[in-house]
Amino acid sequence: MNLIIFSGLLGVVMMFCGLFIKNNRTISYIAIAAMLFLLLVNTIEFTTGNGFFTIKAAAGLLQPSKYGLLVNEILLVAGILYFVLSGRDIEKVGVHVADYYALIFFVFAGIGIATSYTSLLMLFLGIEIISIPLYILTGADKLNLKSNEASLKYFLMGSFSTGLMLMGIALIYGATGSFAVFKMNIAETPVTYNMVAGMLLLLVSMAFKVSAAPFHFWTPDVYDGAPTVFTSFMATIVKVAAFIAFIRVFEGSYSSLNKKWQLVIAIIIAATLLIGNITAVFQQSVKRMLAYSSIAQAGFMLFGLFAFNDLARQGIVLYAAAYSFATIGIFSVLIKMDDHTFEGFNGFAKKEPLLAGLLTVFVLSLAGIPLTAGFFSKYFMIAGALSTGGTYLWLIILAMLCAAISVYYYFRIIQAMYFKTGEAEHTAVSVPFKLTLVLVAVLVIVLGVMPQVLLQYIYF
Amino acid sequence: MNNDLQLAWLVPLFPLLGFLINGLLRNTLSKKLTGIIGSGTILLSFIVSVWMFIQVKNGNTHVANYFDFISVGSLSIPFAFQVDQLSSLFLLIITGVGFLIHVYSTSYMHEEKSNDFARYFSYLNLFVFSMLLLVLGANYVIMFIGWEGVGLCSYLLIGYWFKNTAFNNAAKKAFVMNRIGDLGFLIAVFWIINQFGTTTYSEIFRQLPGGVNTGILTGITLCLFVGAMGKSAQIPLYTWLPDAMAGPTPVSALIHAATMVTAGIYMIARSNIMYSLAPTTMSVVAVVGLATAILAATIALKQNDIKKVLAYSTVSQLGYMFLGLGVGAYTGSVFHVMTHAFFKALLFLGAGSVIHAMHHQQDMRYYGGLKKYMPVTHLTMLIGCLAIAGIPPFSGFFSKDEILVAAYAHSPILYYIGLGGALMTAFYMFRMYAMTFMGTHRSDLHHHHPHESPMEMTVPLIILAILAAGAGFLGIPELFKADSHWLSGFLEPVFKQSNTILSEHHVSHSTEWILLALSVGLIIAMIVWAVRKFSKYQLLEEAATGFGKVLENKWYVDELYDAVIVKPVLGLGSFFNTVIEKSGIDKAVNGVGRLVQFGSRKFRLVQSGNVGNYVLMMVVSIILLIWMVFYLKF
Amino acid sequence: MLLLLLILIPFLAGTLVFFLPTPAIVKSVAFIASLASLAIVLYAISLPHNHAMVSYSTSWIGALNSRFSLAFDGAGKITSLLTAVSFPIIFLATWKNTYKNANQFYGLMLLTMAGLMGVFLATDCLLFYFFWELALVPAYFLCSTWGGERRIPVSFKFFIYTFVGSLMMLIGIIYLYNKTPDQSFAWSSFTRAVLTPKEQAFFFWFFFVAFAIKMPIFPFHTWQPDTYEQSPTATTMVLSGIMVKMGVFAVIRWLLPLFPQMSTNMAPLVITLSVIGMLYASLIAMRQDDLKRLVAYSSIAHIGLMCAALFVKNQSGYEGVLIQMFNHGINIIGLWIVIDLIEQQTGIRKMSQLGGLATKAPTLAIMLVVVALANIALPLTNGFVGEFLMFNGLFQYNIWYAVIAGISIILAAVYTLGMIQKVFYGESNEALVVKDLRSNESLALSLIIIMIVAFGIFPKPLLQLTQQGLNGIISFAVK
Amino acid sequence: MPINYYIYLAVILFCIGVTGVLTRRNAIIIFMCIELMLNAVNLLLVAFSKMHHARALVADANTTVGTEAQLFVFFIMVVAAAEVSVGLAIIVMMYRNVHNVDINFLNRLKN
Amino acid sequence: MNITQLLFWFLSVVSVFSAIMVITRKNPVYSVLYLIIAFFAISGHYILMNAQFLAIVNIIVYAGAIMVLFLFVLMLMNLNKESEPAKNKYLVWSGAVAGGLLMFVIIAALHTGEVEQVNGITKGNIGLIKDLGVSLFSEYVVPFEISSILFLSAMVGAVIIGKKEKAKHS
Repeated sequence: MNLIIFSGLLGVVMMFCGLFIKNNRTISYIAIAAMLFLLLVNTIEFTTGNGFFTIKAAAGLLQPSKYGLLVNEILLVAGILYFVLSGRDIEKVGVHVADYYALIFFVFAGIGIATSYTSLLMLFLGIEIISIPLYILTGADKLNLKSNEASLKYFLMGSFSTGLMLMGIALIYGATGSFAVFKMNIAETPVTYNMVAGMLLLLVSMAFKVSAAPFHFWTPDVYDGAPTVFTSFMATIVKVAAFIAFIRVFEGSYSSLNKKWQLVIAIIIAATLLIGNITAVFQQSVKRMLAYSSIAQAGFMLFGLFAFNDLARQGIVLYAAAYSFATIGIFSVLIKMDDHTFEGFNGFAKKEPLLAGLLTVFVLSLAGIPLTAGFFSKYFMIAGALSTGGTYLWLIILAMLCAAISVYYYFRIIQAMYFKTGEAEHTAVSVPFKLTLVLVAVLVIVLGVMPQVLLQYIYF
Repeated sequence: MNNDLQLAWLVPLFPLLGFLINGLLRNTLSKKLTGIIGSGTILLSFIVSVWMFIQVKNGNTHVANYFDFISVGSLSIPFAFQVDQLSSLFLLIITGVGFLIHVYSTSYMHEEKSNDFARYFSYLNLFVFSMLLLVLGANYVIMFIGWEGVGLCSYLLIGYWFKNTAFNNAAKKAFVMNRIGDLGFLIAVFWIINQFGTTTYSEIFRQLPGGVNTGILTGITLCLFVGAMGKSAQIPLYTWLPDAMAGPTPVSALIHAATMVTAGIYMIARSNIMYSLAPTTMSVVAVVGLATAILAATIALKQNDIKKVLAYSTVSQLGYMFLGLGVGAYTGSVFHVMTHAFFKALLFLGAGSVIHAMHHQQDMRYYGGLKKYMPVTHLTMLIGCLAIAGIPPFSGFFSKDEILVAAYAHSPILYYIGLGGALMTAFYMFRMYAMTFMGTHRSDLHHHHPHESPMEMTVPLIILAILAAGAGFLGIPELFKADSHWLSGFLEPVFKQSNTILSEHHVSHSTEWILLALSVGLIIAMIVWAVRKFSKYQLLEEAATGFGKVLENKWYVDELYDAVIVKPVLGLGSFFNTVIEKSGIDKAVNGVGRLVQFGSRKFRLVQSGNVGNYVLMMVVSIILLIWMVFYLKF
Repeated sequence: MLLLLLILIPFLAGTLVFFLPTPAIVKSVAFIASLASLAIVLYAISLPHNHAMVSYSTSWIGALNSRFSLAFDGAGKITSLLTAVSFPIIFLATWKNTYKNANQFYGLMLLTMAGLMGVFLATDCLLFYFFWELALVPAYFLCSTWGGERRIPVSFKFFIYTFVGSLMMLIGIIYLYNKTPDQSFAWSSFTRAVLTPKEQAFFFWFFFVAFAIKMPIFPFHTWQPDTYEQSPTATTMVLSGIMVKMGVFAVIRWLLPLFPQMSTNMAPLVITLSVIGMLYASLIAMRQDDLKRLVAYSSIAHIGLMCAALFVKNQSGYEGVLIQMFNHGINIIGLWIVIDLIEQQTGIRKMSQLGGLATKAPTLAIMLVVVALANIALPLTNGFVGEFLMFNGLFQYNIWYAVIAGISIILAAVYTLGMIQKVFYGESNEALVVKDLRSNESLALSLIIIMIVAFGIFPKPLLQLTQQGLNGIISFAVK
Repeated sequence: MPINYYIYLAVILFCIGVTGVLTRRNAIIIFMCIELMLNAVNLLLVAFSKMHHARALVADANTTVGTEAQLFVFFIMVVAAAEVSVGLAIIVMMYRNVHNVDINFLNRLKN
Repeated sequence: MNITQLLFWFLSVVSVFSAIMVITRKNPVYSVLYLIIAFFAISGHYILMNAQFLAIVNIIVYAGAIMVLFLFVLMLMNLNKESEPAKNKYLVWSGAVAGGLLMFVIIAALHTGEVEQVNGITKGNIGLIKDLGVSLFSEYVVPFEISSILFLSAMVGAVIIGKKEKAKHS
């Protein structure tokens, strides 16, 4: 609750900052401070279990859970890192810097809803509050046709998927007579055809939001076209939030419909992994490659939905952290590069050994190499899936093969940086930037060596 | 443990020290010192061997355990030496002949640079060391160590002049062919371990007879025999030996005539009980031996290289030894090993002396009339030829006769064929003798001044000549004098068990007399023919034709092997390398990568950039999902 | 505690080295760290089997019930000894080589060492997997950065290939973990995992493929010749001397105890593959002109024998493999040192262009001959003992396997002697400038040769070392 | 009326909307079709709301069951209004840049 | 067939017909007008179901405000001609087929379900403004307030996107 209210308020504050403060840098600092404040209030709620506000009316609609709050924590940390690393670049997108920040804070309000809703109404509102600012941020670079195009595509397809979601919700309502998520639990309500069709449509629309194949088509284009700073935000924080929302929807209902859903989700996972990984292989632009890689990573995260057990829940948290941190790190460096293709990284290690080293850590994490957080996140996903039995072994093998394919394109960055010669042109980076990036890398490695640092909070 | 023979380790120790000193200090030692160390260590070994021989003769035999070489579970292979009649006899031959040849070498190799000279002696010492290990080993594994060790030294010495590619090829060929045999040996060792749980001779033989069924014994012995084929140059693995003549002549004398090549005979004699219990193998051994004897003899008839003649003669004589083993005349074979060691070493060293005199000219067609230039060499060579031809009372007569008579007792056909070989032996040896020493000299004397070799070379010749002439008296057949076969008596403990198993058939004295007379008569006739034919030999540049050509080209066996084995194997290698490896497996592996890239190129076309298409595909997916969930009964 | 040090010393030294300025200091630190590891290994070996100092366990990932536990058993002893012995020798032999960014090179080498030590010591399956990958990553960087012309695609293929295998193993690990009685990654729990025969048959291959690629076994070997050819020699030494032993080691430590029944059932297939690989690799080795590729293929042949001997499941085979792991590691490092010298001094690796080096570099020639002879398992060299035992094991399993595999002995002689002949013998090529050994190289080679001869004549210390841990394996293997 | 009729009607309208999205290229019309889809959903929700309400009335005359769906429809309208403002802004922005509202006109992002 | 049923059928036919017209008219302005008709028909359905509040809101917000906005934009862009270029024939057909198929599949899927015969669908007064208002400001005050964030962001967005930028930020 704290997060929703305060980030809404802070969004407004940021809007007004735009009016009164002309210095973009100051706005950025205020935004960072605001984000720290959000982290603080969320931490208070997380540790004490109580928000500052008790709203009786919210009882059936929002129910903050430890799990959701933990995810919020991660996302807020990621948000702070994102602001610190990419604040300068947000300033460069356009003139409405304060408004961009305001929109981002609104998105965080949406995230707060998405991680704590118990009613499909709130899910709908949360998703929309997340989506609408993103349509705008995507199109923030107004004179750039790519940005225009991405924005339009995102908006049209996003609205379309909203339509699908609403249809699904309506059908579910028809079957259960309620929007409460727990009502979807089949133990409470008999399975009807309405219900199944509704859940299917809901599944589809949520799959769209997390860019799971075959509903992923918007992702590469939008991520590619959007200003890189906002791609970074969308591909990490927003995506994770969408995942949490996705999982909350099906948490209650899923187990009872297990077998059928498992196959459906297995097919989606397989398609996502294959399309994401294979298409990424041939990309020339790192940005677009990262877009496909985010699809591929979504495939892995979907295992959490596939398995729905403790391991998978832990895995989702870990994955959220590992994936967000690493991707934010990579994007923050990518933004600084003049050339966003792989060739643009040629010889980077010679010019910026530290940045190259950190980038390597992030890339290794995304590839799931041990000693980085990426390994354990993948590990938990696979372990969760395997503990449901051996029926879907083919899927797991496929996932592993895809992980191997992912090494192919991730390592192209490493190859370009270290083994190829060239002049990697980039804008200069500040020392705080480097220090923050080091911090991110340390986080990635710590989670990769001792994941319990994070996992212990799930059940404490 | 208090047995004096525990000191058997001294015997191989000296050559090993010689090897190490000569090898490590090769750049600092003078040639003289090298020679002294090289020969001296062998002499010391010889002295110890003599001492041990006396001990053994007095009835003291011993198995000396030193340490566990390999010990795995129930299998324990000690590093142990066995000193008994057989091994002590071989020790004497090896160290004795070896010493003479070392001495001979100091002169023969004198032209080498000092570090090469030292290298030569270190190899030679290492060889003696390995050979001693082979003979002394108390189990098959130690024997195998020596077995491979001598092969290695043979390789190193054949390729001693390593700048010459042909010599290197000869060395490689020798090693590889030996390895083929070694594989057989190894398999046999494993089989023995499998059957007996040990490799120690005494423990194996204790379990025989009756411990293991005949079929398995046949297998084991055949595998061992494959090993012997390689080492002792029997069909089909004999072709390396003539090529091995690429090495320095003393090496040929020591390794490829006197000692190493007889390792196969030693090994079979050592395992005689197993062989006696496997009659099939015995027949195989006999037949292979005889066939080799004849084949090599025919080839020797037409060779012009003096060393090649001797090499084929060696192969042929080894064939006789195997014939002897095959018909159960173990003592005869060992006897022949001994006499052969003397006269063949003598012949080789003599040939070496000639070659030395002729400035490394080895083609007999350019010799002739050397009698007057090299009297000592001539005389000793003549004794050697008479010995090998089997003229009484030279040693070869006794030993070869013993084998042939035993073959006759086994089957007259073997005897007649063997006799044919013996006649050929007489013919080609005296062909060589006549071409070398008789007639007139056929090369340009202005450039070649044949001269008698120095004393370091002639003294060993003389000693060997004496031995070649007189050694036969160690085994006088019963025909002449009852119980006068000293060797038979000496070796009796070793072959006792076999002799009872085989229950020798004896040839009556009258038959034996007839056979003797027949063979000696025919051999003398052959000698006369050969001498008459070749003493007036004139150098003619005409190519041999017909059968002669086949013989000159060694029955085209090398070519056959090349076509049937070498080329196909190399071809297979190329095929694997280029086709299967590069275009097959690696292509397949890379193909997976390519497939992914190809898929990537195609997949990304789906991402057409067209929102309509995207939505269409989403809708189609939804339709499929609904259809799946509702209509697919899964 | 000692075991932790074995991993920590190279790890910390490796990290430290990254920040050191001059190559000389870097080399010294690396060398000292490797020597320290050697000293610790030797001390640890001298301790009694169940001494408190030679086992280590602390909690690691509570959520998964995975512990950071290390142990020092027979197979681990021999392989960690190999690692500890090899690295100082490698550093010594390449002391005079100059590498661009020496600090990174040595840092990565030490990190590889840490990973290898971890693989050999870990008794927790997850930890094992961790180190398994960890050894791979620095090796990849080493190959890719300091390798030959085609280093980037080649080392990448190497990485992906082995990575695929590892991932398969990871599936297997997770599956088995679910089937363990107490949901733990401990070796002892894994061996008690309850699997149906079908699962066994299935997951056996998941593990085996990973190990087979690492070893490598035909037909998973194609990464290897390229990688050896393209890697910097010091890395090639690590790869061929130690890293391929990871696969063999893993079969002993994990595969056989985990799938006792299946490893018996699958043995004919595995052994057949191995034997085919031996002959195949030997035949190809005969046709190689490039020294490095020749040695690479010879290594495939040797490893094939080890793999075959592992699956015959008798003591002779096991001990042969264990002892051969060490000896082959030493021998092949020796070979690489010689080849590196030749390449550095002449700039040529093609045998057809070399020749007559024995005249110019007699000491080098002799040392190569000794090492090469050990490589073809001549008696009284260390190679013999292992091969003898392995062939013996194979024979006890089935005579025909031994006979057919034995052909590779002959082929080994052909290509090894061919190599010696082409490189060292014959008329010397005047154009080639070759100096004989320098002090550091001759010291390294001498050490290797001393080990070759010493363990060839008196292999008992090694055999005793292996015997201790073997009882455990055998009891599982025949279960 | 049987609830099914409403379901069918809503689905038909919804699918007409989908078809419109699929077949048209004018961004504004596509957007309108999406609005049509939303309206179909609204209709369905109201129908369900009445259905559940009627079912609940049997037990309790003062029941408020069904309110939530109608409010949901209200929120859908709210969101739709917000969406329209943003969507039209985006379309206008694009039109300003390229003077076209054809969705296929801008096609730089692909593959 | 009573009057309710008659009205139901009438409104259904009108709504479906105008919906089809929306997607088939070449001239966007016609589409907008047909869409408004469709919205009116749907509002009629609401009234039929005694959901008066929604019926009014639908007409005011949708048919009134939103559609006028559309129309306004269309006029602004001068798109009132049949300016839409012909879409790829196959794509149009496949789109139509896919849409039809989706309908078919969903209806078929739902058809197999048990038919809920709800009599007296017009009964009850939850659709009245008063009831909904009470509910909205008590139980549903949280989403109500939260939707203000939505509007804020839409507003900010419209400003960001709509405001003419002088020049691209250097």
